Amino acid sequence: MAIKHQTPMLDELEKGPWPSFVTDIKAQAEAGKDACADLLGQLELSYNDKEGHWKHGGIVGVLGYGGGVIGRYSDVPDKFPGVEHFHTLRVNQPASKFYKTERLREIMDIWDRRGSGMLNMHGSTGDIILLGAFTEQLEPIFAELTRKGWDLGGSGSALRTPSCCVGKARCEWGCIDTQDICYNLTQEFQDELHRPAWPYKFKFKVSGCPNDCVASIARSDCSIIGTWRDNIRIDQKAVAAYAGGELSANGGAHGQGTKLDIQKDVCDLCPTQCMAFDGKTLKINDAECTRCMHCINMMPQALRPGTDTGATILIGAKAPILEGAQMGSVIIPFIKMEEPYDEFKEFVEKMWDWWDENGKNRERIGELIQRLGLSAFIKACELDPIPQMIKEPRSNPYIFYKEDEVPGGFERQIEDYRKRHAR
Amino acid sequence: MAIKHQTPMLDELEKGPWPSFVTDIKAQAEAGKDACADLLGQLELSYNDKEGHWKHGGIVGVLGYGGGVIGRYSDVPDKFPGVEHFHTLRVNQPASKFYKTERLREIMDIWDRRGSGMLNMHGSTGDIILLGAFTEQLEPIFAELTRKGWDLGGSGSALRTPSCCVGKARCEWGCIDTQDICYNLTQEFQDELHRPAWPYKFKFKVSGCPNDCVASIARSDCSIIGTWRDNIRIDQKAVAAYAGGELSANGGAHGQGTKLDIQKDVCDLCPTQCMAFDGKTLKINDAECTRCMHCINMMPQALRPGTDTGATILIGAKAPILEGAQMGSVIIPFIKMEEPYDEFKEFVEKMWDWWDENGKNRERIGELIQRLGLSAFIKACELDPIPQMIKEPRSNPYIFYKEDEVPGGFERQIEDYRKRHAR
Amino acid sequence: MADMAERITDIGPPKYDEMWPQIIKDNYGKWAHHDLLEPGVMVHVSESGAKVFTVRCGGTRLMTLVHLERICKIADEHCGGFFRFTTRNNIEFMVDDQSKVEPLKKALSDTGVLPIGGTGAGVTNIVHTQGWVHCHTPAIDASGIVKSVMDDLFEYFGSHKLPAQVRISLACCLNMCGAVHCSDISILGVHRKPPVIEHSHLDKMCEIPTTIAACPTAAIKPSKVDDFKSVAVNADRCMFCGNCYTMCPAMPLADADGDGIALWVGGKVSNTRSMPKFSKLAIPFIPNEPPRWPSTVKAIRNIVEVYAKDANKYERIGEWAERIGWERFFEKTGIEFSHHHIDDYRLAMTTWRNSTQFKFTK
Amino acid sequence: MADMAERITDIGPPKYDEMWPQIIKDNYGKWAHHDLLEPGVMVHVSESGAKVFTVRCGGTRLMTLVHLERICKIADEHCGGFFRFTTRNNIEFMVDDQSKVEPLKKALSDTGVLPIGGTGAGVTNIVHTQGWVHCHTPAIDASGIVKSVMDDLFEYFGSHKLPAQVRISLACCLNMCGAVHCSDISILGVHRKPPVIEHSHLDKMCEIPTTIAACPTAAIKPSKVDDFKSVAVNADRCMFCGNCYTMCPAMPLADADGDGIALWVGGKVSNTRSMPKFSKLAIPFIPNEPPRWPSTVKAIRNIVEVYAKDANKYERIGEWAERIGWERFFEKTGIEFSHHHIDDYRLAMTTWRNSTQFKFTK
Ligand code: SRM
Ligand code: SRM
Ligand code: SRM
Ligand code: SRM
Ligand code: SF4
Ligand code: SF4
Ligand code: SF4
Ligand code: SF4
Ligand code: SF4
Ligand code: SF4
Ligand code: SF4
Ligand code: SF4
Repeated sequence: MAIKHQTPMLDELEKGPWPSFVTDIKAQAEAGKDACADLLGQLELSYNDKEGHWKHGGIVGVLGYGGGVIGRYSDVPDKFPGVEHFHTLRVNQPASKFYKTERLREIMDIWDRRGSGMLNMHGSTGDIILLGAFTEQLEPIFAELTRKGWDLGGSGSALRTPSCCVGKARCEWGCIDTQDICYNLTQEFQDELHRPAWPYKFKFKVSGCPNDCVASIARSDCSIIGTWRDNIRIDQKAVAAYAGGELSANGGAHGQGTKLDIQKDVCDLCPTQCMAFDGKTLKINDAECTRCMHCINMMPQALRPGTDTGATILIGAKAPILEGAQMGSVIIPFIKMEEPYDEFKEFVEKMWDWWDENGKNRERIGELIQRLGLSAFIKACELDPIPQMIKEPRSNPYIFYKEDEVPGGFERQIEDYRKRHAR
Repeated sequence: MAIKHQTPMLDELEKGPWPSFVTDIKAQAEAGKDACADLLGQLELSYNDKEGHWKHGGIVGVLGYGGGVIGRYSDVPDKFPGVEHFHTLRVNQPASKFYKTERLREIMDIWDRRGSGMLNMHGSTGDIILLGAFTEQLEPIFAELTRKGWDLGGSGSALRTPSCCVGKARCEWGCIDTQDICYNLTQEFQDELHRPAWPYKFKFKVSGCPNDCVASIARSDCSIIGTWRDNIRIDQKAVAAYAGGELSANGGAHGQGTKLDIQKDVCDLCPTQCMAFDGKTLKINDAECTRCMHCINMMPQALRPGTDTGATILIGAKAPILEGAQMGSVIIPFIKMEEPYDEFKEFVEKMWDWWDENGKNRERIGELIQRLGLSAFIKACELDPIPQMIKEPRSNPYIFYKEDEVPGGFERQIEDYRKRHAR
Repeated sequence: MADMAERITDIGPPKYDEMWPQIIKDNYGKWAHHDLLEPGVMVHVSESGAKVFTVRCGGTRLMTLVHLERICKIADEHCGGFFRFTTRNNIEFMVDDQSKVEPLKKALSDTGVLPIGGTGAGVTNIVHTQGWVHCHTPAIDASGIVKSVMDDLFEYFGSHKLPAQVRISLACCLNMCGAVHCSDISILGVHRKPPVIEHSHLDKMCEIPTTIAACPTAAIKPSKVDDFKSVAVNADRCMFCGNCYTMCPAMPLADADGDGIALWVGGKVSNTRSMPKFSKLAIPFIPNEPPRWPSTVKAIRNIVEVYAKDANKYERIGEWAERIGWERFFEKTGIEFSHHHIDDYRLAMTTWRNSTQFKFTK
Repeated sequence: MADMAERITDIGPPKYDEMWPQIIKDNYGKWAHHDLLEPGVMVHVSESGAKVFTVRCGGTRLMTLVHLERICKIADEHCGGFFRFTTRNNIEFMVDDQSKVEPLKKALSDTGVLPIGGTGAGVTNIVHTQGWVHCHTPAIDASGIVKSVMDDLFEYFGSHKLPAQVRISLACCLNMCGAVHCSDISILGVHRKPPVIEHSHLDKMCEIPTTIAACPTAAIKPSKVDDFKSVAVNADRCMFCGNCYTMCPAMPLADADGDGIALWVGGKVSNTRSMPKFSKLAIPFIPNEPPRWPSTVKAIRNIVEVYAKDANKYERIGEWAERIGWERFFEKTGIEFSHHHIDDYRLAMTTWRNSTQFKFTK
C-alpha cells in the first residue's frame, strides 16, 4: 500500500535542509506500510484542526509485565484504520546507544513484519520506541524480541529505563563506568523495571563527569555523576601550546585555530577563582576547585580530571507536574563506584523503602523530599547531614526541635509556670 | 529611694569597657527612681530564672489614640512594686534624630517628673521610648508632651513611626530629602499613625542612597531609597590622587593612608563590571551601572551620584512572623520625590486601599502580595509590569490566563469536541 | 499468545560492549583528549596513540525502518557495522583511521538526509517529544515544529560560530518529556482553556476522588450535573497544566485557539562555570501555525541572533542574560514584558527584585 | 485627666530642621565628601568649603535620664546644644571646626561611658531589642548580652582593622524587632518548648479561633480539657515561633532550659556590590548563660576572628562565606553542621545544592 491521503500541509515540511520526517514516512508508506499512510493522513487532519487525534491511554501490555507498552488508539479510526491501534513498545536500549547493525536488525526485522515501521530513535528516557502496533501484535513482538535477547523498558509507576552518556567508551572525561553502572542497575532491578509497585516513576541517569551529557541533573530522580577528589592533572607543555595558539581553544569547539586567552577565557571564568596563570605555568588550587569542568573543557590536551574518581549522587530531578520542576540535589557528595556497586545499591534500597512507605500516589521522590524535608530523607538513608548537601544554611528561624533534644523534654505544668509568673 | 535589691549577677555587667546599663540604672535609682531600683531587682530575678517577668500585654493608652503606648505589668509586683506598671510611650522622634538639647529636655523633664527615668534612645522603629510609666501617668504625660510640641508614635495595626537616614543633612550621597519625606509623610498620615484601622502594621523608612543606612529594605513595608538615573560624576584628578595613594581608600574606613588599588578594589568588585581604569582615567559605562554605590564608597572624593535624582520604591519587607522574613521588592524603579510628593502619595493610597480590602487580620502587605501575587498588586497600583520588578522571569509554566485573553473564551461544548474526537 | 512456559522475561538489554567497534573496545577508558576537526567531525586520541574519528549527523529521531536501514548500511560499509546515537538523538559514525573520514562523509552527504554537524559552539539537534504523532495530551505538534526551526537554524548546525553551545528542546505539553525546563531555548506546548467536561461519562471513565486530587491548585470540586455525578472546574484557579486530563479522559483541554507555544530561555544542565539553571519565560504565547510555525521560527532566530551578537565567548544564553540582566535581555531582544513573566506560583517571591540594583531600559 | 477640649492631638514630631546646628542648616544638601580621620571621628566637607567634624560614641540605647543629661551637657558645652543619634543608636557630636575636636574628645573620654568609635571597617553598636527589661515574649535578655559581646569585641569598636563593616544585631524572640534577619552576625532568642497551656483560663483570656489561626504550621486544634474549652498543640508541628502566645496569654513558651540563643551570619542590608542578603544559621542553639553569656561571646569572637583572618578586603561576612562556600565556612570556623542547618520551611528547596559544584572539607 502507498500514499492514501492528500497532505498539502505536511508536504510543506518536505522542504528545507533539515531531514524531513514527512518524506521519510512517505517512503515507508510507499514501501508498503499502511499505518504510515494513515499516520500521515491523521497528522494532516491534526494540522488542520490544530488538535491531536489520539484517544486517551488504553490499557494494553504483555503478560506478566506492568509496563513497557503505551496504549494508543485513533479517535478517527474510520478515516485512518491503519492507525486505529497505534501502541508503542519501549525496548530497552543498550547502554549509551552503540549498535552493532547485526543486532539492531533483529529488532528492525521483527518490527518490519509486525509493526508500523515507525520508530523513535530514541525516546526521551532513552528507550528504542517502536511506534504503532496493533494489540494482537504485542505478545508476538515481545516473544520474538526476548528470544533475540532484547527486553522491554519501563513505564508507569516503575523504575524507568536507566540511561547514560558515552563516557569511557569514547570520552576522556569519564570518571566512572557509565555504561556498566547503567547496565548493572538495569539488570539488578529488572523486577522494579517491569512490575510497577511504587508511588510513581523513578529514573536513573548516569553521566561520566559534571558536563552531564545525559542531562541527569534535570531529568532523573537519581543522578549519578562522575567526579574526582584529587587534583586536576596538568600538562604544562600543553598549557604552553594553548597559550601560544598551537592548540585550539575548547577542543576546536569554536573552530580550529581559535586561540585561547588563558587568563581571560579560563582563569577569569573559573567559578571559584582558584587558578593562576603567570604566562607560563598554570596553577590550580585544587582544594578550592569545585570540579566544574570549565578549564578542562577549554584545554582538553592540557588538563584532565584527577584519578581518584567516583560519583556525586543527586536526588529528585523531575519535570513540573505537580509542584513545579526540580533539579537533583546533592545527597552523596562522593561515592566510589566499583562493581558490583553494593554501597550504592544499599543506599538505593533505603531510599526506595522510605519513598514506598511515605510517598503518596503519583508523588515523585523529589516531591516527597519537599514535603517531608531533606533532613528526613537524609536520616532515612542513614546519612549524616553535611554542608555539601546545601547551597546555604537555612535563613528562617523555624527549627522543629524534637523533644529529646531539649533538656527536660516538652512536658510542662502550667502550675509550675504560674508559681513563678502571676497571671 | 536608692538601690533596694541585691543584684550579684547584674553587678557582673558593671565590668568591662563598654558602657554599663546596670551602672547607669543604679545611678538613676540612686537619683531617686524607685522604678529603677525595682527594675534591677526584677531583672536579677530574670537572670536567676532565665525567664522574663512581665505579664502579657495589657490594654492601656491615651484617649482618642489607638496606639503609641504598650501596656506592661510585672508578674511579680509584690516583690517589685515600683515596676508593677511599666508601660512604654512611643514618642515620635524628629526625622533623622538630630536634637536640640533644649527641646529634648522638654521630654526629659516630663519623664523625670512622671516616669521611671528609663528610656530607649531609640526603639527599633525609631521612636523615643519612654520606658516604664504607671497607667495614671499616661494621660498627663501625653498632655504635657503635646503641649510642648511632641506627639506619640505608632503601634498596633497602624502606620508606624516613619524613620530615615541622616541624608542630605550630613551626607554627600543623599539623593532625596530623606528628612523632609519622613516628616511630610508623618504629618500627612497622622490619622493612620494614631488610629489603627488596618489589617496589621505598616512601616515607611527612607534612605538617601542604596547604602541604605536605615535598613529600610529589611525593615519597612515601604522603602524609599534614593538613587539617580544619569551618570556618576567623576573627578579624574581625584581619581589620580586615589591611584597615587594621596587619598585614603573608602573615605578612611580602613584607616588613613590605606591605598586603593583601583583595578582590584573598585573595578573588579563592580557587580556589573562596567568600569575600566587604564591607570590614569576611570571610565564608567553608566548605562550598565546598577548604582550599587561600591565605587562611590571607595572613592568619595572622586565619584558622586548623578544629579537627576529620585527614589526606588520597594514594598513588603518584614520580620519572619508568620510566613518567613521578606525583603522589599522593587515596585517603582524610579520616581521623582519632590514636595509635596503627590505622585508618591497617590501610589500609597492605592496600595493601602488594596491591602485594606484584601488583607486578612495580621497580614502584612508583603504577605498579601505573596498570597495574591505580585502581578495583582501591580495592577491594583495601576502600574505596568516591567522587568525591573523582578530578578528573573518565571521558570514554571503555570500561567493563569484570564478568559478575555484567549480567543473564544473558556466556554466550550463537549459535543463540539466529540464531533472531532470520538470517545 | 506464546506459551508461558517458554516465555523469556527480565533479561534486560544486550550488554553494551557487544555493541562496541574494536577501536572502542581496545581503548575503553584510555582516551586522552579530543579535538573537533571541523563541525560534526571529531577525533578522540587514546593514551595508546590510537585514534577514533567520529562523524556526527543530524537525526530526526522520529524515523522509519527505511531511514534506519539507510543508517545501518552506511555503518556496515564504512564503520564495520557499528554506530551510535547520541543523547540528543544525533547519529554518530566512527572510523579508526583518518583516511576513512572523507569517504564516510561523502556517503553521508550522498544520502541528502544525514547532515553533518551538531558539535561545538552551534545548535545541535532539538530534543523533542511525540506531539500529534502519538501522544494524547499535546498542545502542539513536535516533529513539524522541530523541522521548521532546524531548517531555519541550519546554518548554526553545521558551524561553530555561536558564543557557546545552544541546546534547544521541545515538549508538547506541561508534562515536559525532555529537559525543556533546563534548556538554552525551550519550545513548550501550552493549553490555555480549562478542561471541557464530559459530565455524561465522567463518572464512568474516571475516579472522581483521584481526579480532584490531581489538581495542584485545588480548582476541581465534585459536582452534580443533570443527575450525573461529575466535577466542576473553577476556571479562575486553573493554570491549564492538564494533570486532570492525565487522570481523567473526560476532561480534554486541547483546543485550536487555546493551544500554542510558550518560549523559554536561559536554562542549562551542565555544571560548567555556573550551576545548572532553569529555563525562564521569554514569550508566553505564540499561536499554533502549522505547517511551519513561522512566528515561532522567527522568535527563536531573533533570540539566537541577538545572543550571537551580544554575548561573550564561552557564555551560554542563561549566563549572558544574567550578566546583562533580564531587563536588558528584554530590551535587546525586543521581546515584550508582561504580567505573565512575573511568577505567581509557589516560589514566586524568590524571583522578585529585592535590591535597588537594576538597569534602566527603554 | 485633661479636658478634651484642650487636647492637642495629631501634631506629629517637631520639624527636623529645628534640631539642626547652624553648620548643618548652612550646608544642607551641599556636602561634597567625607573622610574618617580616625576611628569614630569624621569630617564632612561642603561644596562651600565648610566642614563639619563628627565624633561618634557608643550608645547603650537603654539609658536613663542621668546618662541622657550627661550627653546633653556635652552637647551644650561643645556643640552649641545639638547632637544626634544614629540609626544604630550611637551618639554623634558635631563641631564646625577642627580645633574643637580634641576638647570634645577629651570631654567624652572623661565621662568614661562614651567610648569613641563605631565607624568604618569595624564593629559598631549592636542593634537590639527589649529583652527581659520590658517585653513579654523574650527568650533571652537583650542589654546584658549586648554588653557582654561589646565588652569582648571592644577592640574592633575603636579601630578600623576588619575586612569590612560588621553589623551585629540582637532580637530576643522570633518577632525579630530589628534587622536580625539581614545582619552580618545576629543573636536571636529562641524558644524550644511548645507552649504550656492554661486550660482553666484559656477561653476567658483568648479568642480560640484567632489563636488557632495564628499558628503558621496549623499545630493548634480546638480541644476540651476537664470541661474547659481550650486548645491542644501538636508538638511535632510546633517550631516555637511564639505567635500563639502573642495572640493568647494562656500559652506561654518561656522556659529556662528550653530558651537560648541561635547565631546567624552573613546577612546584609546595603545594596553595595552584592544584593541584600538574609542571615543564615550558624549555631542553632547556645543555652542562656546569664550574666555574661560566655559561650555566645566566644562563638561570636571566633566568627569575627576567622573572618578577619580569611576574608578579602572590602568583603562582608556574607560575601566571604559565599565566595569560599558555606561548606568552607563551617570548616574554617569549626562550627558543627547539623540537621538544623538544613532548611525545611516553605522555600527549603531553593537552598538545596542542585549542582555537583562543591568543595571537599574535613
Ligand atoms: C515517549 C516519551 C516522550 C518521547 O517522545 O520520547 C514520553 C511520553 C509520555 N510521557 Fe513522559 N515521556 C518520555 C519521557 C519523559 C521524560 C524525559 C526523561 O525521562 O528523561 C520526562 C521528564 C523527566 C521526568 O521524569 O520528570 C517525562 C515526564 C512526564 C511526565 C511528568 C512527570 C513529572 O513528575 O513531572 C508525565 C505525566 C505523568 O507521569 O502523568 C509524563 C507522561 C507521559 C505520557 C505517558 C502521557 C500521559 O500523560 O500519560 C506520554 C505517552 C506518550 C506517548 O503517547 O507515547 N511524562 N517523560 C518519553 C519516554 C520514552 C522512553 O521511554 O524513552
Ligand atoms: C519596642 C520595639 C523593640 C525595641 O526594643 O526597640 C518592639 C517591641 C515589640 N514588638 Fe516589634 N518592636 C519594635 C520594632 C520592630 C521592628 C523593627 C523596625 O520597625 O524597624 C520589627 C521588624 C520589622 C517588621 O516590622 O517586620 C518588629 C517586628 C515585630 C513583630 C513581627 C512582625 C512581622 O510581621 O514579622 C511583632 C509581632 C507582632 O506584631 O505580633 C512585634 C511585636 C512587638 C511587641 C509589641 C510584642 C508583641 O508580641 O506584642 C513588642 C513590645 C515590646 C515591649 O514590651 O516594648 N514586632 N518590631 C520596637 C519598636 C520601638 C519603636 O517604636 O521605635
Ligand atoms: C555525544 C554526547 C554524549 C552522548 O553520550 O551522546 C556528548 C559528547 C560530548 N560532549 Fe556533551 N555530549 C552530549 C550531550 C550533552 C548534553 C546533554 C544535552 O544537551 O541534552 C550536555 C548538557 C547541556 C546543557 O548544559 O544544557 C552536554 C554538555 C557538554 C559540555 C558543557 C558545555 C557548557 O559549557 O555548558 C561540554 C564541554 C564543552 O563543550 O566544552 C561537553 C563536551 C562534550 C565532548 C567534547 C566530550 C568529549 O570529550 O568527547 C563531546 C563532544 C562535544 C560536542 O558535541 O561538541 N558536553 N553535552 C552528546 C551529544 C549530543 C548531541 O548530539 O548534540
Ligand atoms: C550615621 C549613619 C546614618 C544615620 O542616619 O544614622 C551612617 C553613616 C554613614 N554611612 Fe552607613 N550609616 C549608618 C548606618 C548604616 C546601615 C544600617 C545598619 O547598620 O543598621 C547600613 C547597612 C548595613 C548593612 O548593609 O547591613 C549602612 C551601610 C553603609 C555602607 C555600605 C557598606 C557595605 O559595603 O555594605 C556605606 C559605605 C561604606 O561604608 O563604604 C555607608 C557609609 C556611610 C557614611 C560614610 C556616609 C557618609 O558619607 O556620611 C557614613 C559614615 C560611615 C561610618 O560609620 O563609617 N553606610 N550604614 C548610621 C550609623 C550607624 C552606626 O551608628 O554605626
Ligand atoms: S558527561 Fe562527561 S564523561 Fe560523559 S560524555 Fe559528557 S563529557 Fe564525557
Ligand atoms: S574545574 Fe572549574 S572550578 Fe576547578 S579549576 Fe577548573 S574552572 Fe576552576
Ligand atoms: S543611606 Fe546613603 S545618603 Fe543616607 S546616610 Fe547612608 S550613605 Fe548617606
Ligand atoms: S555604582 Fe556599582 S555598579 Fe555602578 S559603576 Fe560603581 S561599582 Fe559599578
Ligand atoms: S510532553 Fe506531553 S504531549 Fe508531549 S509526549 Fe510528553 S506527555 Fe505527551
Ligand atoms: S488543568 Fe490543571 S489546574 Fe486546570 S483543572 Fe486541570 S489539574 Fe487543575
Ligand atoms: S524581639 Fe520579641 S521579645 Fe524582643 S522586643 Fe521584640 S517582640 Fe519583644
Ligand atoms: S509556637 Fe508557633 S508553631 Fe508552636 S503552636 Fe504556637 S504558633 Fe504554632
